[in-house]
Amino acid sequence: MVSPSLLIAIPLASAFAAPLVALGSKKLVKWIPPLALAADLVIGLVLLPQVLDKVIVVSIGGYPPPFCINLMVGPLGLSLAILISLVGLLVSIYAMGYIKTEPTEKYHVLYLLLTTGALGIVLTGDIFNLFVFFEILCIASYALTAYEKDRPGTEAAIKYLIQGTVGSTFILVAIGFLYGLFGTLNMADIAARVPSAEPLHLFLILAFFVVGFGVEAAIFPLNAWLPDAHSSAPSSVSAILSGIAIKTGVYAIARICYTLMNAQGFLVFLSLIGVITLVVGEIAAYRQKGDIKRMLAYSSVGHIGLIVFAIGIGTSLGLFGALFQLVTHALAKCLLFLAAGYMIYRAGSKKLSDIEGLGRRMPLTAVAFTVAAFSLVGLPPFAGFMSKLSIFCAALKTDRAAYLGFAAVALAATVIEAGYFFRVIQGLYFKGGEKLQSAAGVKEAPATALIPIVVLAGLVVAIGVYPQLVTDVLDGAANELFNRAAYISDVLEAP
Amino acid sequence: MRKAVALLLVLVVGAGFYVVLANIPFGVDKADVANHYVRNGARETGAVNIVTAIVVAYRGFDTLGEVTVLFIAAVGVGAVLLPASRPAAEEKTEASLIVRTGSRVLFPFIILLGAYILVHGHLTPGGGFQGGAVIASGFLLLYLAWPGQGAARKAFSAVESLSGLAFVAVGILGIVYGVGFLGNFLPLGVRNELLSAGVIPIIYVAIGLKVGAELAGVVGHLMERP
Amino acid sequence: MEQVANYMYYAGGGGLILIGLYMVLAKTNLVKIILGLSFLDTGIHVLLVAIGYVRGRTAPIFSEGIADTTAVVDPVPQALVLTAIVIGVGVLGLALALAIQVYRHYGTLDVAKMKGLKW
Amino acid sequence: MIIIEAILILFMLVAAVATSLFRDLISAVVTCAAVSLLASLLFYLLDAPDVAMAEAAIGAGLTTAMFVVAVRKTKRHEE
Repeated sequence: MVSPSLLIAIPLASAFAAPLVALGSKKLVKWIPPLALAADLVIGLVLLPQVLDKVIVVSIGGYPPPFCINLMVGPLGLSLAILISLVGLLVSIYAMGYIKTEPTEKYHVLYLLLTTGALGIVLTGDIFNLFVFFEILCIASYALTAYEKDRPGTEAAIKYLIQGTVGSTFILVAIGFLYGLFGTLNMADIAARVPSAEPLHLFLILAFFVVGFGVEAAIFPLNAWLPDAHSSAPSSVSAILSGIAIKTGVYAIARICYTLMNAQGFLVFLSLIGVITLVVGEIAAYRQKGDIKRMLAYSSVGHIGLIVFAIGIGTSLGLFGALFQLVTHALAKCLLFLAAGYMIYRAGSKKLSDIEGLGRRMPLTAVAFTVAAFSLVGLPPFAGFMSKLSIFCAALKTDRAAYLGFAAVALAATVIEAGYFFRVIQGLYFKGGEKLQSAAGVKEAPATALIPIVVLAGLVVAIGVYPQLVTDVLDGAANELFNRAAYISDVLEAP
Repeated sequence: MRKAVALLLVLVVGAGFYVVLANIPFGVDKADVANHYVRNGARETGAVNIVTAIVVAYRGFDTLGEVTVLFIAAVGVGAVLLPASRPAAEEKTEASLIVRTGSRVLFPFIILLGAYILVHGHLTPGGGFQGGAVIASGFLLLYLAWPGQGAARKAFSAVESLSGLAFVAVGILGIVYGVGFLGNFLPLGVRNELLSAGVIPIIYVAIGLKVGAELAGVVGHLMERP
Repeated sequence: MEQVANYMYYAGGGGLILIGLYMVLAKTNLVKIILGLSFLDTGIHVLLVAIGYVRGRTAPIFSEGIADTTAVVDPVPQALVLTAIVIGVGVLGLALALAIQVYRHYGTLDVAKMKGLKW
Repeated sequence: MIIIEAILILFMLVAAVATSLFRDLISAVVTCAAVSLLASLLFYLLDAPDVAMAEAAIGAGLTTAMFVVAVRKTKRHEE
């Protein structure tokens, strides 16, 4: 049996070894992230059947759980870890050819550590350890946002850093308060003691947590950094930030609301925040007529809103929908940024008007872009249709007026979303014919970019046609999140 | 306008602090899990400094994550700043004779003090972070005395890598010996002796070297780049 | 007096956090904002250590000559703060590097004067 | 004893406010170092010698050096 702690140890060790490798040959460093993440993907897939049967609780340091940090490798943690390794692997393959600014060896180290941080967040069972991995993720993303060393990137990074650090402060304050009230840091142990505390204090601590993680998850009104950071960073970084980094914030909020705090009364409020975020994000994306990456970034804000709304529904079905949407959005948005990255590179501009007509010059990239866009809008037979459908079903099944209203608003937002994505796709295929004569040099993306793009497009279609690929696992994951008594006993009564 | 909004937000947050903190009595024992560490820490880990026992043994995973944060900061500072152009670095004026002589005399002692602090982490206050910070300030002195000398950048990154790998390797050896990642697989030895407490001194020396090299790297990057 | 003695450390730590928060929100100079971030860190550290303090006990170190049964303060927050200090210095280093880079691009540290992207 | 502690805390807060008021950034950085140093004293009084050492070495020492370097490479006065 492989130890799940290797999921984190392998990428960490590879990242530490990278500077040594760079002393020998800088060219070799770009192979490290794909190899490490591929190893993680394999370990994750090997562990999956076992974990679906029974969760694995790993004590790090060899002492029983409340006294040391433990990894909680349940269906939720492991399925997200597999998603992170998969997306991370594909984006790292893309980056092998895409990243040309020096010092490239530093880019690859930072990138690998960003994914390691995300892996740690989803696997850990200790609230302070979660904070530490969260900081790893955040600091790596600040540095990567500024990687191009150009004007917008640097400015976006400092904005992101300031807001993110204030957010981290709130998280740390909340952890301190939790420790002051309960005298323990293990999430299961805290969860077991939560009923003894006063609701007001719990609400305030929860509010600090939501504000703190909300900055990274970009829920309204804490999303000011996101459009700048995601549009100014290199496209491979935008892909991983939109695909993975903001999802970890959402995961942390869900974990804290459900497992840690059992905050049933807070959920309607969470849904409301989600719907507002959704509407704000989609409207802002619709108004972006210039910069394609900015449009995609705002669309990410909208989808985060949808996921948060689904988390707030508060039923097992709602959580299932939220996780499903999280997976499909991660795949599709990652694909969109990767495809857009090479279109921008070939066209030499981020302007929507300048990438018009590229559909004929870069057929595969453009088709993949279209697939991902249709999936995000929620057209059958793509993956996004199934996930959106399950969210709306969950909202309708609650039979509560508030959720029905929210669902109606969310549907309207989807229409807005369809509007701006169709505009781009129309431009891609049916416009800019005269400009193309001059842009004869524009050709298809290279193989290192096409492999991840085609694989992601294939996954989006495959999940849409055959949702059972993921639904069983996600069902287990939603149950893990919903059934906190089982979580507590799994950790505290581990042998 | 900006200031008024800021003040309002600060007041709201302050009110939140007040409400929660009023319920956490000061100076009263509310520790729960901590009592286990206090009662059994010295026996279970062999380290008489319980803070060290927690930082390295019970919560060693946090520490691994945290040296990673510093590693990212060192790499990131190098990645976001423009590369140093050689001529600009040489133009800098050398520091005065007093600074140069003083740092030449002081440097070995600072490194010695840092090494002492980080080696005795499990016995006395101090340890890897503190010792590493002291070592880094020794290198800060060198940077001040000889600006633009580049103080062996490659050696720093090699030390960083090797000590980080040593940390992870000790962790994985724990798995091999069947005590779990970062578990202790060495004999605890005699209390209060330098070579006791199992893997704690090894890990803390690795942390100290790593933290020292990383902090020196961050400061060095900031000082050298244009 | 009793009340002061009970809450002064909380007030110190919390007050430092609030001053830092105000600096981050209200100042426009980048170095001042980063100084505010450093206060946020220091404030939390004071707050956490104060939460773990127990009156009339000693530091959690059982050196030679100190019995194992000696009552000591809570060591966990101290361990957390050690970790948090090092994380904080990493963030500050990166923030200052970015501030230097911003100055190279804009020739100013005033965030209100940066027009590249909307604040 | 309580009086001394209270005065230290008060000094710390005053230094923090002074940091936010100084127009000269080097002065602001120096008062920030004073805040760290006073915090490190408080840690010592709170029976946390490990933290006190780390805060003095990292917070008051290295962080201040980094701030001074950054201010020297940019602008010294807040406008």
